[in-house]
Amino acid sequence: MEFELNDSQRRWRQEVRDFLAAQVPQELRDELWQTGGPDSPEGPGPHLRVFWKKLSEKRWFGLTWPKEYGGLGRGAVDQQILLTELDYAGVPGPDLTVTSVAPMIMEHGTPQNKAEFLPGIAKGEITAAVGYSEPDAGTDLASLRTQAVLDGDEWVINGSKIWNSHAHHTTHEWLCVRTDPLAPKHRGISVIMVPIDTPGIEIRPLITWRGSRTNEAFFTDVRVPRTHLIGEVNKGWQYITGALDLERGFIVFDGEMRREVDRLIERCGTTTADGVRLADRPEVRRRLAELDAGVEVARLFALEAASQVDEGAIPTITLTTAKIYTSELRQKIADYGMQIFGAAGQLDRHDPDAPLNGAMEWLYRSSARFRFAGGTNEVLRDVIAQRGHGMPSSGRRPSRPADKTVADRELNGANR
Amino acid sequence: MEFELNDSQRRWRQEVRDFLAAQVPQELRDELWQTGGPDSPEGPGPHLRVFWKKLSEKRWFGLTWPKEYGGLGRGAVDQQILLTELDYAGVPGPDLTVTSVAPMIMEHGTPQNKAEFLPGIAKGEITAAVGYSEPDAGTDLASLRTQAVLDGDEWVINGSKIWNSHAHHTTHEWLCVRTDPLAPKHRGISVIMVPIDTPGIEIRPLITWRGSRTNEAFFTDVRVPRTHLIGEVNKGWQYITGALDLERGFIVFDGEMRREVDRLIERCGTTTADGVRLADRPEVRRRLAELDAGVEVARLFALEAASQVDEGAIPTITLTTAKIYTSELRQKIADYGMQIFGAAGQLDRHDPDAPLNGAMEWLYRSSARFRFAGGTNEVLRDVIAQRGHGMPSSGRRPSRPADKTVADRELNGANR
Amino acid sequence: MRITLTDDQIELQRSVRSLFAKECPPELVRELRADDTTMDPQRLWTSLADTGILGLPFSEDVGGQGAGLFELGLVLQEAGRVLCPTIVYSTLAFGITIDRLGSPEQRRRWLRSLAAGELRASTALWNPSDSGDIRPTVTARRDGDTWHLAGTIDFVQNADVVDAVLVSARTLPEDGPERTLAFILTPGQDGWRSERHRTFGRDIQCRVHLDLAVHADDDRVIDLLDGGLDESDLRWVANAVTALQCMEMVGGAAAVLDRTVDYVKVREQFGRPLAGFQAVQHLVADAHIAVAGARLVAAQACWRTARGELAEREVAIAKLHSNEAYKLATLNAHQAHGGMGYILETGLHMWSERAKTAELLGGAWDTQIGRLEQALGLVGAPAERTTP
Amino acid sequence: MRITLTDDQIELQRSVRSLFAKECPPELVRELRADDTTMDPQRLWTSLADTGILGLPFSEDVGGQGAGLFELGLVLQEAGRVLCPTIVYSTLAFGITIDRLGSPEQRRRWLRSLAAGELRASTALWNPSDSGDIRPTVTARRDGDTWHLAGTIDFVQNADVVDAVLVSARTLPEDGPERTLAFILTPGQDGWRSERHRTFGRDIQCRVHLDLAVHADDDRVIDLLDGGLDESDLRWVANAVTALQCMEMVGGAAAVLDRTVDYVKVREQFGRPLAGFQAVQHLVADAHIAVAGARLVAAQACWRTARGELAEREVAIAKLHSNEAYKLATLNAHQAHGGMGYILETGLHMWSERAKTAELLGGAWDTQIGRLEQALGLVGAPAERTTP
Repeated sequence: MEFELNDSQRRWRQEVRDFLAAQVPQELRDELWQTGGPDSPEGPGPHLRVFWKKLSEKRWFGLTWPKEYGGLGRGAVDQQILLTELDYAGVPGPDLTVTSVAPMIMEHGTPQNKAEFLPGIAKGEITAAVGYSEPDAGTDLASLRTQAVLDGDEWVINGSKIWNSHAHHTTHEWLCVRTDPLAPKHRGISVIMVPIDTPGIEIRPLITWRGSRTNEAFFTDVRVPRTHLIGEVNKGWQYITGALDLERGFIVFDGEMRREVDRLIERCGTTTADGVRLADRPEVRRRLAELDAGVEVARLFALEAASQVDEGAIPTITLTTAKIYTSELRQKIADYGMQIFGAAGQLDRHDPDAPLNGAMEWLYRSSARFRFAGGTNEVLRDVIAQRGHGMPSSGRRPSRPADKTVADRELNGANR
Repeated sequence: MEFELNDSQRRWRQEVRDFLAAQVPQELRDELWQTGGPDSPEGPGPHLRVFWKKLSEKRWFGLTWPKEYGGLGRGAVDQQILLTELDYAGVPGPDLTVTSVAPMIMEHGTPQNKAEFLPGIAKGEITAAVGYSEPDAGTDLASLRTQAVLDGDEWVINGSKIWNSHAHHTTHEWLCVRTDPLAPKHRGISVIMVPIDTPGIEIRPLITWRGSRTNEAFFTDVRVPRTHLIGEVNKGWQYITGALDLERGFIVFDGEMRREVDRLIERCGTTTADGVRLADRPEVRRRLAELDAGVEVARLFALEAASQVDEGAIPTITLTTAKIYTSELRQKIADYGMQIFGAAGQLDRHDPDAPLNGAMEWLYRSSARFRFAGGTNEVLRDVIAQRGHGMPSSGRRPSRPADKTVADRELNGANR
Repeated sequence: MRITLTDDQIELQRSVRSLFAKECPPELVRELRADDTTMDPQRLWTSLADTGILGLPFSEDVGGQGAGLFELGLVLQEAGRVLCPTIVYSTLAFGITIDRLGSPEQRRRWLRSLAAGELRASTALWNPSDSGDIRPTVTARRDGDTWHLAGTIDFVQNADVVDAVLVSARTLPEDGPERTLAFILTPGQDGWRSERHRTFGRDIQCRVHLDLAVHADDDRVIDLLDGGLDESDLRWVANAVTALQCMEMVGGAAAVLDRTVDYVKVREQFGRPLAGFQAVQHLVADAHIAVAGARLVAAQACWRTARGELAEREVAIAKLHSNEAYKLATLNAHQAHGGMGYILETGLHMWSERAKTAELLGGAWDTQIGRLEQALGLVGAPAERTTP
Repeated sequence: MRITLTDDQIELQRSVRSLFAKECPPELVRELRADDTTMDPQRLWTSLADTGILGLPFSEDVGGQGAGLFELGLVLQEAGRVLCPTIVYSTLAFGITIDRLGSPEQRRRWLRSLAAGELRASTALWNPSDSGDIRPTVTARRDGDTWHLAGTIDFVQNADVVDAVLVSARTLPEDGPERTLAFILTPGQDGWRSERHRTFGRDIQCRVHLDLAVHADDDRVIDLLDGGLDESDLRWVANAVTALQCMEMVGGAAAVLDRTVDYVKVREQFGRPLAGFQAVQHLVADAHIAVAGARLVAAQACWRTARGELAEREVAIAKLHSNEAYKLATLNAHQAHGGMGYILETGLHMWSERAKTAELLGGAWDTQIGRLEQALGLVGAPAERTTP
């Protein structure tokens, strides 16, 4: 067990930092702050596209991909270092296309799937919106009803998706569809890669509390080549449940929280209110210390999960634990971060007086989402109890045997 | 709506205080502190018995009973004032026999039941241990298996009870038994008053974390007269579920918590550690203020429930809410109360250096119980959701129609 | 002591609830949040005047109904449910202050027009981040027949859309013993400059700069004792208004809770309504517990200030618990609603923002704890206080 | 960076777990809690010596195994699971201190007998309520060839049943520059008086009075630099021992969690196992989350102090989260067990008490937060600190 970066990891972190120092100009920061990032209603701005191009030229999109797919074959801890630095810097890095879709294609795709999609994803030329949820299903993904029927050499797709983020600017839909309506609900699902410009697709915006855009997507007689089905037919559920574990990993980074707590500490050390330095108020100090300790726990959760991946394990329980912990911590940071500044805490980024440029009120609005997205924290607590501790299903879904081996190893911090 | 005692209530409170000042001598306090109270392994001590005798002579045991049963016919707010003062003074007042058993007899008992038991209860000469839970049932009372079979003019009882507190010193068992094994489980239950010295009863001690004694009770061919059955046969479930609402009210008093927070505030204002008054540590001040605010909420919950009773309502939701709130608050008080004194916080009452005579560590041990006893807080949260807000049963027990009228009135603070 | 509503109070609550349901629907609230609005809900305003609500707590000789502030609290609880525009609150705060501190002429003039629905107003009498802090940030200098004011006041609600703003100011040593006075200013008068903030909750809060040219004639000066305002009077006003704010917050929290319950009863997941999941029931129960407690302490604070008590401890406790309950109700609502509560379309965020804004205005957790510490006598020498 | 155990570490963990299961069963723990015990678990002690665990972190030339303190931490995590008697911890704390601060002769003498299982010991080197506070409460005066000690030390673990207690003391001005030394005292020697406290957790903690007649000859004086002990050395010892304590706490918490899961799987209510209720699952999940986090920060603190780092921030965070996780695991266990966990018969209370005792010893929440504030540079001038 090692809690310190080794020399190679330290050099890697430095390389990332140097890259960010050089490639994140003020214009990019301004653009991100004005628009709110790639899922803004306008989609990624020009500066962000330039930045992404540079990231892909570095082949950092495919950092952990095997070399045969154009990746660099690096480990999960290295990826964690990259993502944390990007998160700290506040610039969006690889999206789900790279971190979730591509690995699924590598693991389960046909040779044609791989040849057709992976090079483009590596270059950032193919991006996919993830189409899982449906209006009537929500967290219960397996109840999806969007249907794909084979007609000759084409799949004909009808149905709709919700929370279809990024679909207004991606090139493809990574679409979960029902391909066998008669099979038990988990057994009749497949994944199809659908070019977004295929006729019959309509994307309608939904604007969220944090100002981002997500979408409803409607599919009417959408036809795609048979070969766009990923891997084997009716195996989609097993592909995507694996991916959801990975996806969960992508929202536990401590980079943003670390930055915000650092900024709060710095700000409270220099700002005075009514003649008293904010950090000299014992209640402010106390809360900052609590938040700092929380972010440290979050950091270690992420690194533990990455270490487990590097040992060849799928760190379901660690990631699930981390997702719950970090989403609740994020809300605490924002909640208290606003309070520190009193009435000024409610000022948004458009007000020149907004403390920290309105970062806390924005974090407050954005943080609500983390508790329910990527699996609600309630369902994830069930996962900890059931998969981590072998407790029985409470009847919500088919009970699965307790994966006691996984749990034991993770609880001991030993995962090999 | 009135948040201040009126003149009559103020006079009543003063009367209670005067009584307690005169009738709670140091010897009683010492006895209580040494033994832990009436549910100590030794049962109530001699000083406590003297005190109870005086209480019963005042007819304060039957304070809210109708005059026809020897009561004083006073209201619930008056009772709340009495109980809170007793609780603050740390002397046990009327027990469940008076507050729960007797009202059930009054409401549901036969004329013979009333004549046989009520006068003795009023005088403190009849006391009952409440025998509801069974070893295999726990919170699920309705699954009880202790059976009573009519044999001529006698009930013959066989079975066992657990958490049978006070049975080692009471005169009777207030026993829930199954009288119709073929009926649906809620429909075949009756209540029988069983003299504790009836042959065939064995009481075995269970010592709890807080040092009190509770019991297992075993009934083997125990025979009691047919007339000891309370009210009608097979109606017991409806009697006791009404009583449980009342019982819940008996553990929400803020008196003890108020006293402990008052003592902490006083102590922290006068004690110095390392040259600094404890109250001058901002973190101590903050927590005391939080706890004080919590106790104020608890106080108002209790008074609201009492006011609702005085308006003729059964304040189920208010009492349920208060039970959860106060049991969790109590634990917070004890938890932090121990921390204030650092290492000395772990000293128990037998150590001369124990701060506040070891009150906090005792409160810590005793507080764990309040969260699960009298209905676990988890089940009670279900009650709030289901009975207070008409949410459906999650299948644990027969669903009941949402009592929307009650909920509406209580949520509005209007209960008439 | 009887902590239940009287028949009259229940009747008031019911009639006001249906009035607000009709006159202050979500569409109105959403519309008023748009940028550059004047926040002037004309129809709502008219019915509040017509039904006597604007004049509810004032005596009949000035056009009021002669009910107490506690009854007003019950009304504001209902107003809070529907996110009533803040101009209603700021106008009533103005009225309450005039009622307590104004001369008979001032009371007649201002309260009568307020009750008649002809006046919109606001106040700037305490630190917006701490209603326990009534130190003025404006100075007043006497110049001949008038007073000249200078200074900046921040987070003044609705300052650029009202007819009058009541501002407290401290006199200078050259004008005799230093004292606090209050002035009724007209927004836009000479020397008045205001900027609208961009707030989280999309309500109107302004920073107002007053320079020496701002003047107020004597009929605009509030000086009940003719020697400066009494500190305890100002504190009472701040506490009474804060207690009313708590009633508003509790109403909002209860509405969010109801809305959440309604949603989870119809929304199905995994083949059954969300409402059937124990974890969802506990999200509701936790919010219920918090709201039930806050409702009691808010009502107590309102009842006590309505009787004229300062109720420092009770007001601090009320704000403390109202802050947390409203916030918890909204956050648990988001959790129960999932994505459906996160898109602007469904409007839940309007309550979430209101909860957080209301928490900050008047003082959040730390501030109320500090007030409570003082009320409990936990604070030793003032030098040890690190917050003002 | 790789936050997973190595094969060797896993093997160590497994073998130690089975050793403790065999040699430290609940019956032994229960028996040792009885009043007037000497807390001397002879058989356990012998196997800890025989398997090399007592000498685990010490170098081979003094009879140890040459493993690191982190490996010891893994062992103590297992010890924590079974509520290992505190004499094991206090003896190891003595050894760790001698190893860091003792002369070569002292290391040989004391560590050799410790590793061989021939020595029980304890330390009194920091404020029992705050391991960050290493100011001695005892003074040392030089008198001829010996030192005379005076003062009171409180909450000394196992003081009246061990062979040696290592006590820090401050020299007086008349003996040259004031400095801190440590002394190996023999309980019961002349001038030593001790009283046993009555503690919540039924372990042995004593108040020890030293009067001037207590003396220590030079071979009993710990003075590594021959000019007083370095403050950072003492701080390191305190932090290393605190980090090990956190490992113990995390082990105890994990054991309580396992026990709870086992119980709810077999206990039925309303016709199905408690484990099937979502609320019960969430009690378990909440404890899991807290323990999982505490395990990481405890391991990090232990790993860093084992490398010789002071790790002030990491130790404070570790204790902060270990305190809360252990407590939460026990309180949620009580909630899941109901009455069955509340009677002494089932023994759950032994973990609950240990959790709370461990929280207080070394410093509870406020204390750790204070240390963390300082480590983060949030604290301005020292005068502003109200806790020492």
